[in-house]
Amino acid sequence: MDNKSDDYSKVEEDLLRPITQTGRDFYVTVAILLAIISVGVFAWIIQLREGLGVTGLNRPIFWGFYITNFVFFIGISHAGTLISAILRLANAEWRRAITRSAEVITVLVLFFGVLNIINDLGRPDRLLYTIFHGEFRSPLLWDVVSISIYFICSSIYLFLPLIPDIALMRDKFKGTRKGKIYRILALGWKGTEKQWKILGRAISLMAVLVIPIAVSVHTVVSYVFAMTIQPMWHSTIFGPYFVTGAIFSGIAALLIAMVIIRKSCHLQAYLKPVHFNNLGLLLLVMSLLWFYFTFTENLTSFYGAEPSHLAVFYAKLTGQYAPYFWVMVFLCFILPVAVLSNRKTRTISGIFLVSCGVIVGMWLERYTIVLPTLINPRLPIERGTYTPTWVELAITAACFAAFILLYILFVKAFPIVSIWEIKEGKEVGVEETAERVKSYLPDTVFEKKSGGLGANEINSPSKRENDHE
Amino acid sequence: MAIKRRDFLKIGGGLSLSLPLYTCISDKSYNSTSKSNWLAGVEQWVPSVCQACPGGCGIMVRVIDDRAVKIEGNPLHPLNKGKVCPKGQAGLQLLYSPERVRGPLKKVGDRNEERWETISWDEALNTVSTKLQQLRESGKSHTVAFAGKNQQNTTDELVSRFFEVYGSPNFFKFDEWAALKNAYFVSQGIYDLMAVDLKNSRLILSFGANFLSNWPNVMENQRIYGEKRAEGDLKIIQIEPRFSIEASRADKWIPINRGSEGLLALGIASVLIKERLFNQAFVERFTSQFNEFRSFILQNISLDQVSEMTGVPLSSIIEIAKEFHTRHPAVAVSDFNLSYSANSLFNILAVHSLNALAGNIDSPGGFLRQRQAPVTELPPVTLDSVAKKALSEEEHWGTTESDLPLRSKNTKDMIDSMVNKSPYGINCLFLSSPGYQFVSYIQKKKAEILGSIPFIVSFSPFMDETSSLADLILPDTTFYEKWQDHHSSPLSKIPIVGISKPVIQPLYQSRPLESTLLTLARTMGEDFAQNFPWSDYKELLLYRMKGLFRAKKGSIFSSSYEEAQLRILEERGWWTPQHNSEDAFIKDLLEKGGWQDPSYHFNERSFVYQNNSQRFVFVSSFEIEDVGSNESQENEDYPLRLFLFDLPFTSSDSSSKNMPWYQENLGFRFGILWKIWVEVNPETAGALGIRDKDIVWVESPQGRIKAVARIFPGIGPEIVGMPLNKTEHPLASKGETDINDPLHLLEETYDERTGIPDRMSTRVKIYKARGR
Amino acid sequence: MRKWGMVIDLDRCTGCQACVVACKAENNVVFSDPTQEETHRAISWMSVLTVLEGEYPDVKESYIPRPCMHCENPPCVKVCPVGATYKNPEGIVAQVYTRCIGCRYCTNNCPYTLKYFNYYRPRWSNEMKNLLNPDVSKRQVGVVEKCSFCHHRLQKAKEDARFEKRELREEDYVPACVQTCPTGALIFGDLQNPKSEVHRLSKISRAFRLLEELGTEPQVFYLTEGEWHG
Amino acid sequence: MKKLRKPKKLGLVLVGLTLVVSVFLLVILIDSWGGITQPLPFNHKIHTDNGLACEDCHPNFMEYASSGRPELEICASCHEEALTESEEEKRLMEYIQDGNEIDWVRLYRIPEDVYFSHRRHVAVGNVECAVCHGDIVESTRPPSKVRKISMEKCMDCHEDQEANNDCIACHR
Repeated sequence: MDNKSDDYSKVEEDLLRPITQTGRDFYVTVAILLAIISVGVFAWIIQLREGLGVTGLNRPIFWGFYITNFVFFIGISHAGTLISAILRLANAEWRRAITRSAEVITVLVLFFGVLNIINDLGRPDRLLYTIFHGEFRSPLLWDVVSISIYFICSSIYLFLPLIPDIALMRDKFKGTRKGKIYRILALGWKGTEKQWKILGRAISLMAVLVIPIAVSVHTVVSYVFAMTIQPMWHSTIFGPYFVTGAIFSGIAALLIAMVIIRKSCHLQAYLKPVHFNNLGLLLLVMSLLWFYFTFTENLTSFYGAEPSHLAVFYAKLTGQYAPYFWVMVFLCFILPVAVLSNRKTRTISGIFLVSCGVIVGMWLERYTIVLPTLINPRLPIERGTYTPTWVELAITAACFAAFILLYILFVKAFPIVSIWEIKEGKEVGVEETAERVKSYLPDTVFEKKSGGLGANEINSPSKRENDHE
Repeated sequence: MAIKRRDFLKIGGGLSLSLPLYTCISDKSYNSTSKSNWLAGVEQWVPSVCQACPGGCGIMVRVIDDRAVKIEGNPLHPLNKGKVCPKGQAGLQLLYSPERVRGPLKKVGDRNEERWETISWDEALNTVSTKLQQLRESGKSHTVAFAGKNQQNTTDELVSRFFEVYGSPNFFKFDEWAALKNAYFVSQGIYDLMAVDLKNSRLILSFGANFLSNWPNVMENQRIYGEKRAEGDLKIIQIEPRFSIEASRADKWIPINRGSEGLLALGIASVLIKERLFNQAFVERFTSQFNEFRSFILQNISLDQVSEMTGVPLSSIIEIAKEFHTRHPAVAVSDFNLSYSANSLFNILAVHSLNALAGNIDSPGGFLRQRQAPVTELPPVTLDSVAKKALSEEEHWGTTESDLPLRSKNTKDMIDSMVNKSPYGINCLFLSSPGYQFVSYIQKKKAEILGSIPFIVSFSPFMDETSSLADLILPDTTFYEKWQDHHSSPLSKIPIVGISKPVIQPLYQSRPLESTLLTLARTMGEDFAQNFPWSDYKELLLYRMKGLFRAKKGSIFSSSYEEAQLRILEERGWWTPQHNSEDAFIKDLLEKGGWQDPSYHFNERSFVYQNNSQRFVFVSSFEIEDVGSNESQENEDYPLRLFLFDLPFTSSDSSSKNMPWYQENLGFRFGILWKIWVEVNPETAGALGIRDKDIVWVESPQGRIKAVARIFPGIGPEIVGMPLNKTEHPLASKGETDINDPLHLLEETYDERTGIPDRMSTRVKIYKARGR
Repeated sequence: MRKWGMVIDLDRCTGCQACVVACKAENNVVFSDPTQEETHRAISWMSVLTVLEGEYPDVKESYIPRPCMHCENPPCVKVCPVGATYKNPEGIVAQVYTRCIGCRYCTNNCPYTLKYFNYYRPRWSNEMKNLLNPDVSKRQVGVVEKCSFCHHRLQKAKEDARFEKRELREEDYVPACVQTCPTGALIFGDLQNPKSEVHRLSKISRAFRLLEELGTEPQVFYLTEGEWHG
Repeated sequence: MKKLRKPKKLGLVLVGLTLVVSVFLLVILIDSWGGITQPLPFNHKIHTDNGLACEDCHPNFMEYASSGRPELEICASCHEEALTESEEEKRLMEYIQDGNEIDWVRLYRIPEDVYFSHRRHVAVGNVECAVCHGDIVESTRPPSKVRKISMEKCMDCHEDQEANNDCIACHR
């Protein structure tokens, strides 16, 4: 037992280190981010005062950077909750170290998705009209509803598994002001049997609930485009296409976050190559799936050869937006497949590189969905061009910076790797997995070699199992 | 430490969020809770006459609490029948232009600079009056000159009367139709325009005529076009180097080498004569010198040569000629566009000879002559000895010696003789909206004019090019703020007199030119003043209008039904009075907006042919070389020819600069709002490596200007087209817009006969400009 | 109920722009400036589109005046999240500026790209504020606007008719563009009334509608003899 | 050190918060102030008791959108000479003698985007003045507050009267 608690104190120490210790790098990073944010805030103030005239938007390019950001950020948000929920439900043991960092992304990034939409409004002061005077036939209102629900659910889903860890920190920081906050947040968690049971159930319930909501969110985001009658927006596959893209970019974002956390918080022992390998493979699968959708979508438009669709198609593939498009194809398909399908290059740094590429590529994908259609409206007489102004760039940069800042602050305030889940993994997971693996195999294997593979584990029940019985 | 930062962020964030949100939410200027906007809301419709162009359409202005809010057409006005053109629609921007001069201004300091001092009307009028009296006393009254625009109204009479009494022959009006008037003078003895009866005509053979966009009676022509297109009984052949609006509306566009329109007309004439497709009865009865004309044609005109020189295929020439004969009545029309070339008079005479060949003069669907409206003539002036002596002085511009009887006064000669002080120097110059051509010319000569004329007074209601010359500005009102009459352009067949009522009181400290002149007249001594016995201009105007009642002709504007009845009666010699007294007549006149006489009397020979022979005179004294003279020297450095064209409704004045609503639509065919563009043939552009919408320099030996290149298949490969009178700024001021005025590119060449500037022979090159 | 609609005879149109300017003057649409040209933000509810075809010297050009189509099945109305744009019972697709949140979803879903967005506060000089029509709002920043068939004129016409205790006549209500069109290319009226000119013209063989295949059922009909390639 | 710092930090937060709150309060305060004083304390009751009808002073409401404010001329037509000895009338007489229009302050304010026509309501819809203007004819002193008219009230009345409830009937 002593040995074990030593183990745990090591785990606790490792995982709480980012909270207890603050290095110079932290301040430098925060300062830089704050600088970027303040430029963005300045730009935003200007935009609020002057109206959207300070952006590069025009007629007929009514949507630009902000909407791209919106779709992109909502996409990223799928990283977290969806992946974590799927992995939880699938009982994938390797999930334990990564779920939280994933869930945080969801909650934080959703906020910036919404912020970009508000930012895009000509009259942000009338935002609440969507509630007071909402017309439910508009897909934009579906968005409002589904994103709000998603935000609430994923916040709960983030918070629930956080409770035991908060309680741990409450105990750790007793007496300080920090401790007081943790005490409030811990909601009186004492770690009783009943509480664990409720928590377990709640987490499972939320995991089940969150998956359809997450899928619906990005489907509905895609509907914003798909429900119009504009060429190459009005597409039936936009729902699954967007969801795929969302998960794809989400995984990439998660991987980047993991790599950075691993490095900066010295969690090499927790975030192991196997995690990266597994997620990397998932990324590869999503890349292929994404390419399939992209291919289908564009081929259909090309083959149908409706003039208005073709105009958009060519703007994308050979015209003004071709550079973006082909960079996107390279970053989202060629590079990932090349790197990830090879075991030798599927290293942490390789995966980091690919993930960064995918993030950029997926942003470009949103951009090449939003803009080519807008510059080529159906009436062939009207044509437009779009160049973002510094205001849009600054606000976009500030969104990214603010997201990173909030993420860092989260890491500063809460353990980014779930402590209790790691503990649980050791105590329950190992056995359960053995049991499960055993259940996959034909019974004959065990009959021949009695007391073989899993016998030891079964005979050494964990503390919690003991409590159970 | 970390917490402190966070707190700071919170506070800062909170503040930075709340402030902009507040500024955004409380959109103060758009929540009208300000206390001073208590409006009575009284709405009126005031009938008036639009004078944004020489057309004089009837308008109804919606006035709410002394604010003019919207212009609509006066449905009773026979010219526009309730319709208004874009320029007229934008008219209120003229009225409420921020460029309006607020009151009399005196230039202080250097004359080349524009530093102004506000003075009172008394002081301003005193200055002018003293100046005028001094000059008159020293026997130099003839050294006072007036330059204004050509307008058909009583103001014109008043101004010329003023200068006649004062004793100055130098009353100058720029007239862009002068070449046409000269041509009619040569052929029919009328120094005036002829009306074209488009309504009854079945073929319009237009030699570059902008009858749908730049004639003073555009609104009439537009309406007729609409009606006839709906009926399907109209054919238009547009012969022009550039695919103009008219060309785009025509059934056939025939590009032609610039300046050779007259030759094509002669080519057509030669087909008509050779094939005997002309109206022999008419030619015998109503024309003279036909035999000379025929032998000239037969000897000198070879169709192959015509085809080669004009660039029009032989088959087209023959086809046009046949069509011109078969689709009777057909008219061959041309306008001031033809006069902007060195051989303008020939071109116009040649075109007009086609009408004589077809017998389309004084016949339905042909060329008619408008009867003057019977307004009361002003009483004869009594001149004192000073005036009599001064009026015998030579006018300040002579007509150029010519073999033809011409009557033209031209801008160039006038300004040149002023600058050169020959035969005498001008001591005082009055400027009152003298027109675009004039303005652009005086701008070129600004320094010389300032050097040679010691005192210049501008009446311009806006800060513009003329006011930059002036020593004193006596701001006129716009036409919305004063009494005015307007007589329809002689291009319409019926006489119309529109009455322009002040729609609102004069804004700021501006005063109508007319009342300024009447006031001045009163300061010039008893003898002088007795020639101007009217207490104000309105009185003078109504005095003239009473003639309409006494004439026992026509009627006040009425519904088209009543109008048709009246016409039928009148053409049979009947007329019934509608009003029993002058006062009742005047009251009704002011209410309905004007008077018209819808009847037209044909076959009044002495009225249509006022020359000695009372016949149409064919002119054949041209050299063929003269005809093709437009071929300016080939020049390797400047391989392209510049074609300047008037934008719709812009001709002859610069007031449109103050109408941003209207200006921004002039480039609609090229997707351009404000920039100046240059039209380039795709082939030429390809050879020069110029792409659509590139910014290019257009350079002539005179200078270069920046423009947006638009690839345009409606212009020949050797020509580039540029618009005139396009401003680049919505509220043009301080000469900003003139930097890119294509007139700067023109070489100074003129039609030797009429002195009209030639805007066809300048050669240019274009090349890409770096940057924007 | 009436169904207001417009017929535009392209064969009559001379592209003179009177309708465009009349519209701006009637509806307080601010004029553009060179910056707006640069940034493609000029607003013009009625605009004359041009289609130029052919090569020198065989060139053809069509002028197509384009107001709001006031579709029977308007794509813009469907997507508005706050009901700021809606189809009124008399067939006018209306825009309520004070309700609009400026999301520009409707502008993107309009296949005719004829909705406009106020990127700035309208810049009227103090002098020119005098000519603003009190029947139509001054525009706010950040809202979408478009042709309204001059619906304020309809309200006025109804008011007048009721004041005079009579039925509204068709000719009582004409938008500013139609009223000023010099060639009579624009014709306005009640499409439901079988006796009306617009009803008759909308049924003749020269009639077509823009992007008819989209099923938006525009209430603006075009007439032309020739073929129009859109 | 630590002990000293804490209140400082707290103070900073508090100052920040109060700043934000006070800015908002100020804004709300200024916006809803709306207190008005008329140049003259006009007594509606005296005038109506003396047999004046609404249209005698507000001449336009049957014909135009605006009802029209009483112009000095109208006042002067009765008050040729002082009719009473009241202080208010003395001031009115000064206005009349100087020929200065009285700058009456608007009581009813309608948002800029609403088109309201008196003619439409009174002449066409036969709405009594009192329906919107309450018992102002009975008042002896001018109201001191700007009346904002709420859309709900308009809508309720329109529904009751089965008047047009289309947005664009009122929103311009």
